[in-house]
Amino acid sequence: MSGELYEVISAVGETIIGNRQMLTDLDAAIGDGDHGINMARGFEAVKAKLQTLETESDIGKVLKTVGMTLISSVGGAAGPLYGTAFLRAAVPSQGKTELDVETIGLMLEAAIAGIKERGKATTGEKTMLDALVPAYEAFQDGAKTGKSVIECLELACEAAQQGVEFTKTIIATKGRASYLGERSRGHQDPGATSSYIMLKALLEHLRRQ
Amino acid sequence: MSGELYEVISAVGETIIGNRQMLTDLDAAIGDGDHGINMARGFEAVKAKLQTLETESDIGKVLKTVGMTLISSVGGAAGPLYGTAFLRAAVPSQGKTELDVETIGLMLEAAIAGIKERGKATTGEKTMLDALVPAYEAFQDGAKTGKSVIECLELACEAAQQGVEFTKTIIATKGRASYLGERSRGHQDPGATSSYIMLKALLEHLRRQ
Amino acid sequence: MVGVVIVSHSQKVAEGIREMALQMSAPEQKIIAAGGMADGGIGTDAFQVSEAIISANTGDGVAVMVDLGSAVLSTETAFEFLDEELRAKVQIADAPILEGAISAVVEASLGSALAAVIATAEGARTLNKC
Amino acid sequence: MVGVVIVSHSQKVAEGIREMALQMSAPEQKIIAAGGMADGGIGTDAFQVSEAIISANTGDGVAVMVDLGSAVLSTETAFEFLDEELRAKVQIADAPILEGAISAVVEASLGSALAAVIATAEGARTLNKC
Ligand SMILES: Nc1ncnc2c1ncn2[C@@H]1O[C@H](COP(=O)(O)OP(=O)(O)O)[C@@H](O)[C@H]1O
Ligand SMILES: Nc1ncnc2c1ncn2[C@@H]1O[C@H](COP(=O)(O)OP(=O)(O)O)[C@@H](O)[C@H]1O
Ligand SMILES: [Mg+2]
Ligand SMILES: [Mg+2]
Ligand SMILES: [Mg+2]
Ligand SMILES: [Mg+2]
Repeated sequence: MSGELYEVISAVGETIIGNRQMLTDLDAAIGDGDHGINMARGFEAVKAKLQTLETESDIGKVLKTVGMTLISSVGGAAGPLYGTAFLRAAVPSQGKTELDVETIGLMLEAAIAGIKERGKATTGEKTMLDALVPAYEAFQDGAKTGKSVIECLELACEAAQQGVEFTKTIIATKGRASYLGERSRGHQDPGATSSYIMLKALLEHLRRQ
Repeated sequence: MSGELYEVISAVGETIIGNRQMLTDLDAAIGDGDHGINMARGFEAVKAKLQTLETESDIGKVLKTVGMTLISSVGGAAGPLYGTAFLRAAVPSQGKTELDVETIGLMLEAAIAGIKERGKATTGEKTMLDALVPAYEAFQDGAKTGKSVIECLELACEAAQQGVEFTKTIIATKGRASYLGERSRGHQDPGATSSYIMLKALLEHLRRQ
Repeated sequence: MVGVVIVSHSQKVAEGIREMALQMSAPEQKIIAAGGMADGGIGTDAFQVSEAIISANTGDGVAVMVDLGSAVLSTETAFEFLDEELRAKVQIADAPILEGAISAVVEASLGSALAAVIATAEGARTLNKC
Repeated sequence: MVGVVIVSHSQKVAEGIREMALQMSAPEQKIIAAGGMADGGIGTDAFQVSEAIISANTGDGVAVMVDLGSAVLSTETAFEFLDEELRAKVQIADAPILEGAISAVVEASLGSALAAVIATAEGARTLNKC
């Protein structure tokens, strides 16, 4: 695995692990208070798994391993959802050792389609999709006007952050928070938040290069 | 507790314990295969408890203890049902040290009312009531014509046995056997069987006196 | 806050549901498992149930979740061991035990009254999973 | 005979339901518990579920009982790890997990086909307990 790829994934993982408490607190308000624990456990497992992939340079293969690892280690709804997202993102990136704007766009598209299919969800249901879908749309807007990967990701992060804010205004109709009905309003969705911070971590890592 | 009373309850208990396998086999066919285990466990607990009641001569008090013990030790549906039956039978026998035909009639009546109430059941549902209700009616017929306790119990046992046979012809609409619907037909009800063998044990014990 | 008692023939089931429900609960919410026989075997024990109801009550009553019909028999038997006052504010939910318990715990955590907790538990019958 | 898999976030719940269901089962009937995470924690594990499905199948298919929506996500993820043939004869019951599992086991023990087992499990929604 290229040092670069390893570092990108590690950066995302460390950010999730570092935000463990914050994500857990958000989930405690409208769920079962484990989203941070789940995601941190998942990325700890990914971290351990990455050691065994040192010689793998195919981005698709690495992302597939990340997805499988998340599926088996996260435990909560986010496991199959993010796991499927990574598995799907692994398809357009298969055989690639570097990514361009177009491929990243395809990866985001495939990941979102996977989450929608797995979760039988769409935007406006107070889930990770409320961060990811606007992020993807903003990314594609940037791509259409010829922006760079970093510029496109900046647009995506901004949109994701607004998406997270938006989740405060709506009630949950998918996942555990939907048990609370009207009471879920006013709180930001943990999954949307973790999606945003993963994108943000990716952007910041690339900026540092 | 009078030696007589102790022996009656012991005789009933030993009969249940001795029929443990048979009752369990009947329950395995249309239930969860534990009726004999449950009832034997219950009467083992009664046996242990009786030791502590040596000085008690009030039949009502002893039956109350039997009922409470069955409730806490039987485990299956039969626990609350027979437990309630004994508790209710303890009311007309309270303060008595001997029983006559009239009192036994009242005890049976109260016991059956308790089972009906607790089980929200009636005859024809393939339960212990299909043995107990005809037994009670036959007992009362005997009582009306001035028969002795033993003679009345003989009539009751005969009716109970016919009741057990009748349960083979109907489907269960109460209890676990009702899961089987039409498939429960053709099998005799374990609870009706245990009711019959308890009455029979009582009769045989009295005959031996 | 309305307490919740979980009556199952299996100790593991009652305890596992309690652990799952605790994840959705408010601090200090009373969720009591009453599963299995005293010896750990499969069955229900009316005395264990009545003790569970007593410990689940903090004054606002108790919703009881049951697994099978015979758990209802034990629970109603347990009611006879309660004092009048408590008995008046204990109710069995005619609901699936796990789904009902989690719904009941969420509803109770919002400070709802017993009737609403029971209604929400019973509403769990019609929740779609997929 | 149709196999039954019990997918719960709690290992105790899945095992306890299995023990209760075994009491109503035919000899050699396959009832597999897939509860909790590999480390015993609360959660579901799609790989554990796919292994459970494989071991529950004796050729007639498998009915999967789930506790919460996120167990459905894991189970449907597990389906992706199965070969086409098995995948075609596995189905999730939209039923209460405990009541559905016991009903499913009884129906399967009678030799019924997968569709009937699923239908009976789903019918457990409307069983009245009291
Ligand atoms: N059906 C769904 N579709 C999309 N996202 C979902 C769905 N259900 C839950 N989520 C996301 O998962 C997050 C919760 O994840 P987590 O706490 O790990 O799972 P759990 O609810 O099983 O404890 C939610 O905040 C939401 O964003
Ligand atoms: N609601 C009811 N009313 C009256 N009798 C019942 C009822 N439910 C079950 N029974 C009786 O209980 C017997 C089963 O007892 P047992 O095997 O100890 O209980 P379980 O079904 O809980 O394992 C049945 O054979 C039937 O006679
Ligand atoms: Mg959560
Ligand atoms: Mg969770
Ligand atoms: Mg039984
Ligand atoms: Mg039983």
